[in-house]
Amino acid sequence: MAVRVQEGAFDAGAELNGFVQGRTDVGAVVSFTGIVRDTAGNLLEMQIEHYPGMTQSAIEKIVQEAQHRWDLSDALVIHRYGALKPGAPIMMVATAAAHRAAAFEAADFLMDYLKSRAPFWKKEVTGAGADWVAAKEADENALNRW
Amino acid sequence: MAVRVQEGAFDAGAELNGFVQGRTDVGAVVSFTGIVRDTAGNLLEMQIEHYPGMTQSAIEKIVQEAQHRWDLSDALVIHRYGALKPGAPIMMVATAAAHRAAAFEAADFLMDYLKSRAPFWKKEVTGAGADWVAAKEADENALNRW
Amino acid sequence: MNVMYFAWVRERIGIPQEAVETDAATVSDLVAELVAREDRYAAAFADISALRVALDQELSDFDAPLAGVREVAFFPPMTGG
Amino acid sequence: MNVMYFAWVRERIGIPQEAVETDAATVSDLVAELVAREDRYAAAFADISALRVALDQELSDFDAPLAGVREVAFFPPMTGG
Repeated sequence: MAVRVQEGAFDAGAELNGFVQGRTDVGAVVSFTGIVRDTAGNLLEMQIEHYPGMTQSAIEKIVQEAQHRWDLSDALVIHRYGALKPGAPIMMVATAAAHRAAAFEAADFLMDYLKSRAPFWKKEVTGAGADWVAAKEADENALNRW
Repeated sequence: MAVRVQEGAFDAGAELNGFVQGRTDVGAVVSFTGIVRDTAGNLLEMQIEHYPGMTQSAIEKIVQEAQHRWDLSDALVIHRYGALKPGAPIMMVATAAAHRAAAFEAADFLMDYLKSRAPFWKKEVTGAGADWVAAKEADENALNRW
Repeated sequence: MNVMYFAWVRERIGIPQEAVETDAATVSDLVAELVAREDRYAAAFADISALRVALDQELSDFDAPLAGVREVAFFPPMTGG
Repeated sequence: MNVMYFAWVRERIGIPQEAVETDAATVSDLVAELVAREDRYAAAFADISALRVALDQELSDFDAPLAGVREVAFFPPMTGG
């Protein structure tokens, strides 16, 4: 398991390739990459604030819960903070397992929990001003799936 | 949409990075990579046979069905045939969407259909002989999810 | 009509494809003709429920008519992904 | 006790953290003390249902006791991922 909280960019492809390199017990790898999306075509940047003392341990607990629920060979979470431009990668999750169901479900679970339980807050800065992204009820409800 | 059926290796990380490069309308990318798994520790190679005249069009139809069901920004499928060593990538699916649910569900759907409806057959060659991989009832039943 | 065999069906019959002259009305009729030919066909088609068929590169079934079909392929359930 | 504020809670109160001397028994009691201080606190805590609280870096709730707690953080629902 690896959890990295960082301001700098990461290379999702290199992370994916390095994730299970050389292993022959892994049959399935699922990755999720979250990217800064310019919904209205006027986004200048996405600012991501986090709670430094809590972030790493909160994510590690979420990953441990995923490892407890599914038979995973490995799991990786990278999440950035700071000011990010449209098209920039925000975060990444990767899961590895013998079979595809465990890899898919664990990645989906990790995303749902990171969305609503990891201490990050997004603020969109456009030409018209800056607004905190509101949490969606659908994201909170998604936790009931697990 | 891109569908590639090939004998040669592919670089999953480079494919992932190139997939939505430069786009600012994509918020979520999900990838699945299938890898030759050495279940019993004695696998020499996995031979993958396919039906050349049918493979490309069968996969394209599956991807079109996914695009019909979910609002995808793009989708990619790469599937190899020939003799592959343990740890080698067999195939890859990637989906891009504005939101994570569509990307996850479409990738999961594509995998279920590729597993049971794309004309590939796997044969495991071990020190003890060669055996065709039997289709699993669970894989056929997985199609009922959609 | 071109008849193709894949995976263990190909191995049991011993060839990947062959031209077949037939007036068979359906896939099942074609299978019956092939099974009557030689033991290797009988071995390959012993359990039809373990087989799939594609007509002109589209998945079909054993009741399907063969009129106008140019390519028939027999194979076990697919194991892609 | 160190009290921290994030996102728009931080912006309304105007500082990211502060040391608070308090005998408040629960989180709710602490909130009441802060709200009584100045309008900016009242503005930040106007709708408690829109807020979350962490005690010593673990998610908790507003009924939780503060005995032994060294760090309290207030913030809106998280929007990671």
